[in-house]
Amino acid sequence: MQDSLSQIIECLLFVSGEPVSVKDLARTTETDADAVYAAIRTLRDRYVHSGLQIVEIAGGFQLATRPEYAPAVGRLLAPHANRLSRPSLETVTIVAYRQPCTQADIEAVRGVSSDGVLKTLIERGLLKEAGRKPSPGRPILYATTDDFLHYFGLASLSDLPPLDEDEAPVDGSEMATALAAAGVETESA
Amino acid sequence: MQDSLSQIIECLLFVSGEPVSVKDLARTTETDADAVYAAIRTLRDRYVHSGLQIVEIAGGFQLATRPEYAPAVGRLLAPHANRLSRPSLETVTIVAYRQPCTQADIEAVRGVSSDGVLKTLIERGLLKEAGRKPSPGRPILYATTDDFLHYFGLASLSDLPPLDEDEAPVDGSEMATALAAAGVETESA
Amino acid sequence: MPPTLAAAPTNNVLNAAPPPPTVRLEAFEGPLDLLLHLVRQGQMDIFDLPIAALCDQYMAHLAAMEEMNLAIAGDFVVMAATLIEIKSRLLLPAPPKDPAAEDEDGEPADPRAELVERLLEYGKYQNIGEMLRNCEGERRQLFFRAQAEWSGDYRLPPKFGELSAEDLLRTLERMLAHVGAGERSVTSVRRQKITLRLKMREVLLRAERADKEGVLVGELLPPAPFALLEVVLLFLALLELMRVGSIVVAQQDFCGDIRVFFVPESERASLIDEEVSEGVVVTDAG
Repeated sequence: MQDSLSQIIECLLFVSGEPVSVKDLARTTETDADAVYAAIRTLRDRYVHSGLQIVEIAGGFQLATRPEYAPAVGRLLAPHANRLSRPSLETVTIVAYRQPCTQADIEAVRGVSSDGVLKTLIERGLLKEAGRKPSPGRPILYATTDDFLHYFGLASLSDLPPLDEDEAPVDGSEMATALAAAGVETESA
Repeated sequence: MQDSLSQIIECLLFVSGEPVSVKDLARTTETDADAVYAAIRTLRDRYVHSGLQIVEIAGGFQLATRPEYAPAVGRLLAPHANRLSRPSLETVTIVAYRQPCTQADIEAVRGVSSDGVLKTLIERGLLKEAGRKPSPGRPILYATTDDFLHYFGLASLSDLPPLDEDEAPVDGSEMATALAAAGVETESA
Repeated sequence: MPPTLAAAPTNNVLNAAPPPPTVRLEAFEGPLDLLLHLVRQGQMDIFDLPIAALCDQYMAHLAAMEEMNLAIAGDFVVMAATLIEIKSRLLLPAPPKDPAAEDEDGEPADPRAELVERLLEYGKYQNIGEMLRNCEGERRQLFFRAQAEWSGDYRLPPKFGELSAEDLLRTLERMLAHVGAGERSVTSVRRQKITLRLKMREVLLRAERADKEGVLVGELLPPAPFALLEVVLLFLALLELMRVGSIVVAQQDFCGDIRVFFVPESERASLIDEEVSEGVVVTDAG
């Protein structure tokens, strides 16, 4: 009976896309909270060798994948996700070459606010916070993550294509070409 | 490694809302079909005492609850959509065996207009349009979908029972017996 | 596949006591459905279809359905006519011809043949339909799960190697090239009052100062960090000045330096400056 209860609860956690409260579990299985907790303990023992786990979250229990399998899960689901937007790509590029750097550093290059883009990139796991700069205001420093390397198929940061330092300070002729390009874009927009 | 693979596949089956083909599993786990099948066998062994099971359905594998726990799950979830009406069942059966076929083909067998039934089945996602027949009027051809397989719990179209087991030598009495047997079944249903 | 008439068993309604005509209340899905029901209910031999009995029962059902105000479609009436036709043909004496020869012509020897074939065909699908009905029931005992939520509960790193390292470099180059033209929004921090008119004046002044040498477009750019708006304004200013003939722009070779030359007022075509005087005041695009 105990065993059967844990299996029913397993089914309930499985089909529910969100955490199920102990109260709901007890009501649905027509038992009480103690029985539910006992069944969940049984279940957790059984899930020790599983790729899944039972997590207690937001006032309930939920089945979830174990974090170590996230990359594989990502490979399956990522094709449905959007690729990096251009602002995101630009921002991650700047951080990649200038890390650790602050939001101000990024905006100095991009010339636009990069607040939202930074948040997205941290959510997607491509950038992370890397301490604070010992300067007035102690701004947050950002750096790339291993997932960043993963995303761009790099073994390490040293695999980044070299950027000619002399080219970084933009010279006139390059700017001119740039201007033409920017101009065209502006006109067509 | 084998163990880890089965856990990764477990995660993939868990997160995917639909059946995952062996091909997709092999690609995502960067292994081959043999390894995937082996991992699924491992997984099935591990799931013997689970409330869940791994089913082969609609061209792939998927995690599902075991039928014996359906009543409890049903209490938690909103009620299912209605079962198929008899006309719908007949129509979808005819298409399953004759696909791709036209509305006229269906009506020739059923002896009644099947316009509304076809629409309903397409709305439910069990049938789809599959081009047009290169004949006068270019009538629309219909075929079954993956959802059709999923709806009936079939792994593939080849799981359908043969329509004419006695196709070649037609034995009259056998056919009559079969029909009578079916008749009895129909009455009891 | 002409049905064999000889070897059929004889357990038809004529021998067995016919079951009382129970009328199903639900409407039949067409005449074939009704006929098949009658054949099964009466345990008739499909290969030696007792058409007279079948026809009578069919008509009785039709009458009952009519009484119950069930809508009887034309299909049913057509089938009734067909049944009566077959019945009457069976009553007629067989024409004095060799039945084998008729078969050669493709003419069915038995007037029931076509109907029997249709019933058999339809019956097959009905049987399979019943099997699928069972599959449906079994399958409905299984519950699945919707696709896992994306970002919230699972941290999903993006696809491996979706972009190459080269893409990073290209992006950097493009960024330098486009001077921050990636986004439309400009932070309010950068709120500045630059007018097109001011920019034009500045460009004109610098071009005039450069005299015959001309001034490089790159030198006209504001110092980094570049504000998109300033670049756009510069570009617009250049265009406007070219339009009114105050400057000429020259490029010696492909992708080479672009130089801006001042055109003295005496050499200009006289154009009215009014349109420009409105000079859009750009403050905050956000």
